[in-house]
Amino acid sequence: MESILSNFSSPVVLAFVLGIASKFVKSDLEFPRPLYQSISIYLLLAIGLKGGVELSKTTFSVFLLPATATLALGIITPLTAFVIIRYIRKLDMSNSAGLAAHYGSVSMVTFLVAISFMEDKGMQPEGYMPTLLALLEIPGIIVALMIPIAVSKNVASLGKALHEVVTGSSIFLLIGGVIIGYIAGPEKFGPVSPFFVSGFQGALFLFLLELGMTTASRFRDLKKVGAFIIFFGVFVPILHAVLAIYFGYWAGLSTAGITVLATMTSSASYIAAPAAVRIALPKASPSIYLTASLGITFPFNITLGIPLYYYLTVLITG
Amino acid sequence: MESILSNFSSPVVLAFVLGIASKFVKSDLEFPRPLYQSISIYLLLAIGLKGGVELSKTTFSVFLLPATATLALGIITPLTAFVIIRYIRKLDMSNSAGLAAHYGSVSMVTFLVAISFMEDKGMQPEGYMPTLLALLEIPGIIVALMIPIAVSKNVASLGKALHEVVTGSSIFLLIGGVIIGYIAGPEKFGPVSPFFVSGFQGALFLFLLELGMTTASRFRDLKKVGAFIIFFGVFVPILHAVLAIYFGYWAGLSTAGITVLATMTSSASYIAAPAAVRIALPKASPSIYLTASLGITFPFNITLGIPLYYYLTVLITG
Amino acid sequence: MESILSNFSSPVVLAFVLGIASKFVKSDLEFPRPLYQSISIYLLLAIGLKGGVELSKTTFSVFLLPATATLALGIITPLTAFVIIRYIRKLDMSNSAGLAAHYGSVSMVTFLVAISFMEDKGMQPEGYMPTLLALLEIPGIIVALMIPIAVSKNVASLGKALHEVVTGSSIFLLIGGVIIGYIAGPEKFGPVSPFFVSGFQGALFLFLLELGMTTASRFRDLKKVGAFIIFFGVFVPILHAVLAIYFGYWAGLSTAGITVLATMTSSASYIAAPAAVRIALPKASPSIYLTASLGITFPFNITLGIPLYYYLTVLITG
Amino acid sequence: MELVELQNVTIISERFLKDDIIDIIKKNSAKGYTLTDVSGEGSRGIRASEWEGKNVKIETVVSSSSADRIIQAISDHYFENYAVIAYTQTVNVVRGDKYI
Amino acid sequence: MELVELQNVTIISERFLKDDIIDIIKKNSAKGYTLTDVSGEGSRGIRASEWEGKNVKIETVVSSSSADRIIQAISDHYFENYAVIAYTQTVNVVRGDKYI
Amino acid sequence: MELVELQNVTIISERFLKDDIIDIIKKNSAKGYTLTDVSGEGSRGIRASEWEGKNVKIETVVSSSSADRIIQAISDHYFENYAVIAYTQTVNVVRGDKYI
Ligand SMILES: Nc1ncnc2c1ncn2[C@@H]1O[C@H](COP(=O)(O)O)[C@@H](O)[C@H]1O
Ligand SMILES: Nc1ncnc2c1ncn2[C@@H]1O[C@H](COP(=O)(O)O)[C@@H](O)[C@H]1O
Ligand SMILES: Nc1ncnc2c1ncn2[C@@H]1O[C@H](COP(=O)(O)O)[C@@H](O)[C@H]1O
Ligand code: NA
Ligand code: NA
Ligand code: NA
Repeated sequence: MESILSNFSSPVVLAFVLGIASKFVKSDLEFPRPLYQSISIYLLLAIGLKGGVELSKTTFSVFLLPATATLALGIITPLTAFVIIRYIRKLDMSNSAGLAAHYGSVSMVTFLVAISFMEDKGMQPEGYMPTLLALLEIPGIIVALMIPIAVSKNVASLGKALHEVVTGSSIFLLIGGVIIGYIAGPEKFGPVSPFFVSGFQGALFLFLLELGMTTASRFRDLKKVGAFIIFFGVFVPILHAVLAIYFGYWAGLSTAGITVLATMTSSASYIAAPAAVRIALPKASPSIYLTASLGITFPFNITLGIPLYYYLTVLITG
Repeated sequence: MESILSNFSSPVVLAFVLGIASKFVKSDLEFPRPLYQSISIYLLLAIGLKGGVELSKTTFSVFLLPATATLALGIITPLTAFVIIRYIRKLDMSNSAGLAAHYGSVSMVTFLVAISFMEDKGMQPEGYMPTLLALLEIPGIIVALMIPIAVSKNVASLGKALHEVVTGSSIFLLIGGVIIGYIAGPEKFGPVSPFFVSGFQGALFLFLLELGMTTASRFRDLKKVGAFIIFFGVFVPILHAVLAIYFGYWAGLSTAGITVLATMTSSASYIAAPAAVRIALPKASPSIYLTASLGITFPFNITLGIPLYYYLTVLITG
Repeated sequence: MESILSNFSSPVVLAFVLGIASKFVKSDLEFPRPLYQSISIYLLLAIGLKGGVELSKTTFSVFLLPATATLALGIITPLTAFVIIRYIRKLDMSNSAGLAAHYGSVSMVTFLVAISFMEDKGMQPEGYMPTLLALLEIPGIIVALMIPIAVSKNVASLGKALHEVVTGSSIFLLIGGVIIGYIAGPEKFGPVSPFFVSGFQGALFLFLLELGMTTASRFRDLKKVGAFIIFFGVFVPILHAVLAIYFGYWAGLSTAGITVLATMTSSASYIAAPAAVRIALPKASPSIYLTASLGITFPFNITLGIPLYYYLTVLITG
Repeated sequence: MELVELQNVTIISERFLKDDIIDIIKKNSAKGYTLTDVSGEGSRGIRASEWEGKNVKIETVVSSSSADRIIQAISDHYFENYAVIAYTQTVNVVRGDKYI
Repeated sequence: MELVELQNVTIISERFLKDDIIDIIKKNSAKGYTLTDVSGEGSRGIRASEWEGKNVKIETVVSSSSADRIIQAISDHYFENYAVIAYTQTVNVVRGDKYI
Repeated sequence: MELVELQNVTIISERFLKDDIIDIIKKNSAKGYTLTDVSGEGSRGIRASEWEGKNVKIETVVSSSSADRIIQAISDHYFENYAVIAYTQTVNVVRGDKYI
């Protein structure tokens, strides 16, 4: 409970609130798109590099179980999401698969907020978490896009969509950073690190300001999408988080590591997935999947979700 | 005197000169607009956050007198400016009120240059100065826009203009930063601070480079606006500074605090005011108010004004 | 040899490779142009400022010989490049002079990679190297543009081109930075330095990512320009480097200083020169000179060239 | 491919008028619009928006009757005090009925 | 100065269709094209591209026969599922023969 | 609302020609112009400006006589060596007399 309150007094969360506020008071504040792009390039590379450097210190065996758990989650979560939306809500195939792709993938920023939440508590998640993030981003989208085919419904230019998924800028920079960090190693990374390490939290602060603004402009669609989607956007993340907590526990992650894994599993993509879904499932409505992932799940996770998942982790694993 | 010279060898002032030079040698140097926007977002948040954190350590009582003095200045200065331009220069109502709005408000950058000027001298102004900056930015504009109404001259969409004033991005980010800094407090602010503190002077350096370029492109209008406006752009700031020195002294500010208060009172807005005036007083000519505030007062203040105000402060208060 | 390998594991070089890779996998990664512009402004100012501060500690006499050597190289190298391309390859006058202008000038980034290469080895080049960079950037272009006139072939708007050369943003910021750094000196520069020093390597990292992307889009022209240009783009740099090593040795530079001088002499401009050549020699084909300087010489230098020049420096001077 | 002949109304103005102009367009039954950041110079020379950096170009494809009403409204509201230019062009639109 | 009468085909669409549309244009013997970043609103309202920030405007000056083929291809491929508007205008082009 | 029929001259060129072209436009009594950052591809394929990133589109609404003179000047100066396209369109302009 108090960890929820303390989470609300964290600058990055407050920046997100400020971004939302700017839309409600109709401020003329505009966040330059190139700044937004620059910060995402920066954050993705920073995560990747840091992760890669850590990985270069990790023995493969240690990394094996967590990786397996993560991949498993990447295959299961889109299916659970799909089943719920398709057979409970009875949404059409395109929209159901589209949503599944979003909840099968991840949100980088949610991942980062989870990490600084743990660091605030003085706990360090495993150094290879960014690599797990990379592992979790892709499979979910692919699995989800396969569903319509599996049930023999043709998908517009799937090949193009898959290419988009695996070469999308976010995954490309993340993996690229991991590889560079891995090759360079701690010493070589030294001179570059001040830029990528000390500026990190500040960049995240600005990024959440922008996301607050984008999220706010999503709120107007909440009515349009209806109550079930709102429920879906809160319930499914919790479900996936619980799933991830068990998997992470099985894989032998630390409490911090499990909480972060739970958070990233529960998070919904709003960059990689939308791009791929727009190409492969043009009939799926962006106002449904973007409102769910960006308008509901994202704000829920960074405010209430993360403290909740931490609480559940302690409950289940402790 | 030597403090003027030393001011001229400060990097930020030199950056301003470099910006002016780039226009005179007709360099093809272009300062990307998104960078300009990004830096202002950064600077405003940085000031606000720093100020908010300081405020969280300040007892309200200490803050009361300075705040009162500042608000009083916010109401008086637009009137003095208006009277001078309207009844001495006999400029028409729209242009007079327009100018008054600019000299009733503040220039963030001038404020910052004043602060680093004091820090160069090894003096720290009060931590809550940014809050005073926020208090001083709005009232002056509102008072000035009221004048035409007071004398029953209709003002184009005043409501819209007022909304613009109070929700304008600069004031929104400044106050937003103060609130976040206040809530977060020193500890929580820790991780974010490297980004906002250590990068600060450098960002200011780039910002002044850009302002030098903009100022230079204002110079060509100097002839157009005529001698009185030029006189006005130097005399009124000094007048307002002297006023502020007495107010600040009365409020019990430190020498550094008084100098900074004097500088921000003397400064003229070139962001919040122009936007509001353009909406409320479309007949007021931008070449008059922008040339005065940006082409005359701004360069005067950051080069000669600040050392002068410091000198006067010592003279009057010491 | 192993210094080549170690060079390949340096983050900045890896960033360059990543940029190239992004084009080969057809990633949708886009590097916002304003970010590119911002980083070049940052890097040029940073080099200049640092160089100027160093210069303020240097006695003129020390600086005299290296400066002379550099100017000499600036006049000789465009001529050698011209002779080779014009009389061996028999390329037409416009294209030959165009290429000469590029190889007579310098590439800032190559210079920077050379410096961090030396720092990796724990060696510090002379502090006034940036000033030499400035000295070397201009003359080569001017000399090259003079050639067509010398042989009485009219040049489109030479005046405009020369103005472009001497006021071009890159040279303007570099020299401006040097002057500011020189005037401000170490103490005054203190507050600004964190921004310009600690962020430097990271900015360079991002910049090389972008250059990798641009370089890759040049590769498709390799066939078009033919084998000789490719040979030219590797051979001439080595030739110029060897020349520079002797000059630098004569001027009494340190091993690190000579290596950096050799690298910058061998490098080909892809910013100042293209702009000037486009104006003065519109008939010269950009696909020839940009492919040579950016598609061949630049990648060669930062990967194999720099270690080679270091090796040769040790060989010749040691 | 049946193309429908419609009017493309182009309005170039100071940036801060953007939202008001869009309202006018929508009120006059435009089905959509396209915005482009532009810069420029005109009879009024320097202006506040120059400081804000840019003008905005607003284009909307509408029936000629809507076009007239939009043009009318724009010139009534803005021509006296603000930096604005507005003109119409005839365009042949794919599935044009969609925009009437 | 002899000007040649040609068609300027304008296509405004979601950004991610850019490359495909350019292919279509080239296939139909366009000698070149010009891209502009734009934003906008239309009948389909909010869409993914809104998140990606912008639409793209693609203009190509071509012969009226190419224009017809391009228009045809665009409307066949994209009108059903994607956010697209396309229209043609008559323009008088300098050295117009270069673009036929 | 009386609209005046004028010519909208559009010139798309390499960025560095911008200032020269604006001079030409002003010399031929244009009352204003609008600039748009664009990118594109044409017969000349890759060029320096590609490295500089963008082309620029210059539009000016003028009388048809000015239009002719501008077009003439542009094609005399630039068509041989530089990447340029220029065309005119008839537009109906609000308060069009202002631009003659
Ligand atoms: N003759 C013209 N041709 C094209 N654009 C123009 C013209 N006149 C004005 N503009 C545009 O309209 C804006 C306002 O013009 P004005 O109201 O004349 O100051 C200018 O900044 C230009 O962008
Ligand atoms: N009537 C219109 N006039 C100008 N642009 C339009 C119009 N309708 C749509 N557009 C543009 O075409 C895009 C897609 O429109 P739509 O397919 O109707 O959603 C919009 O985002 C606008 O940029
Ligand atoms: N057919 C065309 N349609 C539209 N824009 C064109 C066309 N051809 C050329 N352009 C534009 O004009 C620029 C120069 O073309 P070019 O001189 O043919 O290389 C290109 O970069 C395009 O932006
Ligand atoms: Na997920
Ligand atoms: Na003031
Ligand atoms: Na060279």
